[in-house]
Amino acid sequence: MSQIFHPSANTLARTSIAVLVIGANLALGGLYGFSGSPYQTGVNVVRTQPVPFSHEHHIRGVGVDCRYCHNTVETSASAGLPPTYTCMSCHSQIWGATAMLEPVRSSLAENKPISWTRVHDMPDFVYFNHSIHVQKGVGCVSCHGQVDKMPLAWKAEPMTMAWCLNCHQHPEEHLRDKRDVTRMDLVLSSQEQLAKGRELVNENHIDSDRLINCSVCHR
Amino acid sequence: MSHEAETETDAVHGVIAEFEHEADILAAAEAAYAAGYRKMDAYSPHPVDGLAEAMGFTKNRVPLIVLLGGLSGGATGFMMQWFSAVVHYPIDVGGRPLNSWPAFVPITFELTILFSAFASILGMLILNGLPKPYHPVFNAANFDSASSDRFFLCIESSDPMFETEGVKGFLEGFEPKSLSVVPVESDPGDREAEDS
Amino acid sequence: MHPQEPESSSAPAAVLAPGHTFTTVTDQLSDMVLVRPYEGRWFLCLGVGFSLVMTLFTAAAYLLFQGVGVWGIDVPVMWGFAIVNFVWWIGIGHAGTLISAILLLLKQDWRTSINRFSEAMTLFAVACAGMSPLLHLGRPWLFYWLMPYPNTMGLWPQWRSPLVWDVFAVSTYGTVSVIFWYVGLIPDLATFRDRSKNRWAKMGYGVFALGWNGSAKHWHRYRTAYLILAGLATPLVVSVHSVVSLDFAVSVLPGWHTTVFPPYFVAGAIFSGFAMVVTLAIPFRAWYGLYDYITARHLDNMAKIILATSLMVGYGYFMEGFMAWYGSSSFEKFALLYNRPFGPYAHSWRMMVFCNVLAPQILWFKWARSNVGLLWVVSIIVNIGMWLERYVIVITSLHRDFLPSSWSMYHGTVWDYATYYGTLGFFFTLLILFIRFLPAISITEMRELVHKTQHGHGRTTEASPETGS
Amino acid sequence: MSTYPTIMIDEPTLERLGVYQQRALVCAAAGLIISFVAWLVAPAHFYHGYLIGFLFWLALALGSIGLTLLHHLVGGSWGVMVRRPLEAGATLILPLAAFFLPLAVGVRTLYPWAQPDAASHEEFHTPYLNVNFFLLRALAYFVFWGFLAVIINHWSAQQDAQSDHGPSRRMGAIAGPALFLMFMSATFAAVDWGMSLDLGWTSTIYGVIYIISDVLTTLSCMIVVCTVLERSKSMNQVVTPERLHDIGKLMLAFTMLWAYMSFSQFLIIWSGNLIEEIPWYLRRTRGGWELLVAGLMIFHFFLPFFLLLYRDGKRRTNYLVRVALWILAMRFLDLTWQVVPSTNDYKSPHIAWADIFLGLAAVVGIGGVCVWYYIHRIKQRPLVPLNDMNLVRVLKREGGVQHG
Repeated sequence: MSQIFHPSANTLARTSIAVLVIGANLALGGLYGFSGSPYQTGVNVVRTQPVPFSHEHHIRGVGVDCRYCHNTVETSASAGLPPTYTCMSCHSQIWGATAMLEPVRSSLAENKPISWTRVHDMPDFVYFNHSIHVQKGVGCVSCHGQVDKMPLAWKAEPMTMAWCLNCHQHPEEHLRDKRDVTRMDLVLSSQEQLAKGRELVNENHIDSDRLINCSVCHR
Repeated sequence: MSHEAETETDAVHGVIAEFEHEADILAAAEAAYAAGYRKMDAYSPHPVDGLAEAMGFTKNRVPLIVLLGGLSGGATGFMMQWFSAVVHYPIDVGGRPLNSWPAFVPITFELTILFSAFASILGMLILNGLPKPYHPVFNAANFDSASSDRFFLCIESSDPMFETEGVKGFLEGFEPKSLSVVPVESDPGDREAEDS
Repeated sequence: MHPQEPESSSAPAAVLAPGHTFTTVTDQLSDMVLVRPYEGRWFLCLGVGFSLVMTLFTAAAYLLFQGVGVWGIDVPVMWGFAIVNFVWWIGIGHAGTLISAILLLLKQDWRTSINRFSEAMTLFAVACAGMSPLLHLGRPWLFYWLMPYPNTMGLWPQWRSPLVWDVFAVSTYGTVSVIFWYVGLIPDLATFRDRSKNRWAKMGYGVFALGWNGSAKHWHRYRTAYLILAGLATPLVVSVHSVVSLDFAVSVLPGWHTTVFPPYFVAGAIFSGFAMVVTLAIPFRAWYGLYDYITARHLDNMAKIILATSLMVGYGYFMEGFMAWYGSSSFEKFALLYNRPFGPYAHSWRMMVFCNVLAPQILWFKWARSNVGLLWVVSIIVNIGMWLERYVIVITSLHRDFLPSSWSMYHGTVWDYATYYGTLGFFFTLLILFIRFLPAISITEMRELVHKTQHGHGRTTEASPETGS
Repeated sequence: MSTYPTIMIDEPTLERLGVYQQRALVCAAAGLIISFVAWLVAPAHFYHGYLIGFLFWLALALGSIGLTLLHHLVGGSWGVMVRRPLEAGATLILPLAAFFLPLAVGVRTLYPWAQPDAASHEEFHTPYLNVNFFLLRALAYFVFWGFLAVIINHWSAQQDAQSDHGPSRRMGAIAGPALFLMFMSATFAAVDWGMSLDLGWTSTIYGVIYIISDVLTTLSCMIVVCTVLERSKSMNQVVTPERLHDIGKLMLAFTMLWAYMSFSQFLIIWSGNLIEEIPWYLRRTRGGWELLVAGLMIFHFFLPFFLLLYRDGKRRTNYLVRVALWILAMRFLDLTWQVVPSTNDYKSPHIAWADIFLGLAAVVGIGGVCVWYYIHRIKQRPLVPLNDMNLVRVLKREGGVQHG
């Protein structure tokens, strides 16, 4: 007798094939979803800092300009993290004795910089330069999000290569006048933005064909 | 299968005749078709020329499926390359045009073949209703040798003209090596390898 | 018919020894797996193969630990054994599909007893071939970057690069070869399912036989699908080695950039593939006593194909040299007319010419083709020669850079050799397992051949020879 | 002796062939007179056109010799049908040797390396390309091809007269080496007569492409011949669907091979983009020629490819012959594309209509003579070589299948 299998084997065979195919697709889809998720990119994940520094308070509340603290952003690759002296220029006068600012004071006393937790960490093979972006009219908000609404800082954008390329391929969607670079509240309709952006692309001599060359970011 | 088995425990799948030579089964199949039987199938250890045709089976959709598979493969291959090189990330590589179609030909070709090959095997298996590890015909006596050196012709009970004794008599006329009635459900005792 | 015509003395020998019936071929070929006891020498072969696999694993582990620097590659010879082995293996992998597909389309009966075996050989050779470039990546776990998928880098493979064509060509070839091999196996698996005594074996073969019952309607679609697969595999097999040749030819290096490369590589692949089939088929038929199935006719035909493809390969060598001489590029002249025959790697080039062009010329003679031992030796010489050919192509073109200050020499390190011998072991291990557990000769097609020979050669035209009941 | 009686061409067919011969002579006269006038008026244009015509028909002669040898080597049922037509095709090498003479006269006009101002291209001077050696090689080719054409026919005639297989066994013995030498000589001929039109250009696949094209031309011509002969009495038993199917499959295979080889050459040169090579394509893809390239891709490959995929069509002469005639027309265009633009300046490209017209005239003129001579040869012998060793075996096996 050559009947080896129970009739249910037919259903079993088909179901298992379907499960394999669907399962493989789900697994690949899951991996893909994971690669773009906050677990992988760190977007919207609040970083704990030695001092609970609030960008929201300083920008929105006090009205400090970005460049007051990140003062090399227009001239060098790094935007610059303020030395303790910068903090103390105000905090020696106000809130000077709060427990919250104890690490700042001890940093000054011991002459040791505060060790902040990095929020944006580019890989070493990327040569990112803040100054060129600022000079050509990329607003802080384009990459860092509405920092003025962040009580504690987090990454607003994934900073993946595809994300960088998006702007390098279509810079006109993000450019603004240089005087508006640090503005957090500038809102333009998409048509206005495109018109403005195209104008600035010409004015600032931005060649988006060359912006996507490998050697622009990887040297 | 199972619902049939539930309704009638001793339901009959069909009557099967065993032959030793290709010529005999060809003659029997032709005669059965001529006699008006339509629901039947022949089983052989290797393909026999004209056997399927003798039972009135001529519609073969496999080539059409393969053609569609190939066309979709070629289109996928070229569009994938064109989209990524021209639309999504246009970049000048060594002065070659964005739409470097000569360079896109090899992959377009490979995907045409790949999709066609998938279409041919999937088309063949699906049209054949495989995989189907359980089939009533395996219940037939000596059916083991259908994959070695014997030829079987089964006239199935779903045929409107089917009537066990009549079909038996009909097949008897071709002097088969053996003749038996195939039950839909196997005798559990015989299912030696069932595992549960 | 032709009653007066005597059977010519030089008529080709049969592709299947006379006297076989459906029953005898089914019994003999399935007993090779189902009944034959496990032998000591089988375990010995498995052990030797497996120890080489362990060598491969060791070499690969060391490579991953240390980086590709453990191989002999360096500027300017960045491609070394990995590419040589890749091309060599993929070339060997061509005979299977060629025998199965092209000879099927050409209705050559003599394919039947060697096709399954060569198809398996193809699969294993492609697996070995695929390993080389993957290891050469240095970071093989990132291999999926070669595939197009929407990724966080916004990048796509470079479609203008032949290396990407290669990824598609080789993976398509591997996939289609598996499909072709498996489709061919289905009816034989059903035979095994019905004939094995062991309950677990029955279940195992039964699962993969997919419930094949030999229905005439199924056979009808099956045959169509199989022929179509053969029709698809034929241009595929040509395209694959052409694409491999384009890895070299679309660059502008003298010795690589030449238009004859695609057909010449395809000829070389068939050449080495048939050589490997002969190398394996001769001991295989001796071991299993398959003289009825792999007959003198098979060996003779394969020898003729080896000879023909040897001439084509020779034509390729000649045209490269001739065009360098005829043309006006001094770089071509240097590479092909001086560096290869007289440069530091002249010994490799000369041995290559001997192995690939001169040695096979002996197959012009019928006595040489019918001398099994000699044929076996020639086939091994060809295998060596084809490895050397790739070595010559890869190394001699690279080691003389356009910039003479970069000139240097290349030698494989112990890890190069360990990896190479390891892939050989991997290949033989899989082959040994295949022979043991699957039908190495297609039983179904052999039954068809029985049918054909019974009716074709007029030996037993009237009645089938089985004893009547 | 055999299932087939000795098949000679029957009377009505002979008559029709006679009519064809007369028409061929008229064509020959017309084509050759136009060519002659062109030679007097505009020799440079004439030579281009004439070379097209010469290479077009040479393909049939070389392909016939090659396929005959191939059939002696591998056998196959299709040979029953086309062996005699192929043998007759091989003899065309004799008139074609005469037709080479104008080219020998015009070497210095036609080939840039032989022109008086070629001294300015010193880097292209090779010992290979000089007029005397060129003519010597041409002589050698024709002697070798002529020799093969003669023994192919001579031994085949001997075989007809005797039942012992001596001549066909002899033929089988030399077929392998002869085929190899054919391959080499045809390669060199292609280099000499075609490739050297473009100064300094090299392509190692060029000879192979020419050989593939020769076989394609020959197979197509054989279909035309079979269509004509099929109407002759008892020949319709020889021209069977199976054999037509085989030839049709070969046509399909060689159409694909032509595309494969041509595309490989293009892809490699296009990717390399080297100054030594790319001008060949630049000359041939500008100023209107790009339309011809697109046409060749579609009509020399895709159209015949899909037409020949159709299985039932390959089994009928009236379907197959249309595809064959179409392929022959495409062969003319392909040769035109290879030959005419060789003098094109790719900075100011143009289509040389005069050369193309003269090419057509040469194809008709030389073709007229070739067709006349071909019919003359084929009328003389039985249409099936009965005693051939391979064919006897084939017929026997087929007989077995039919009666088995």
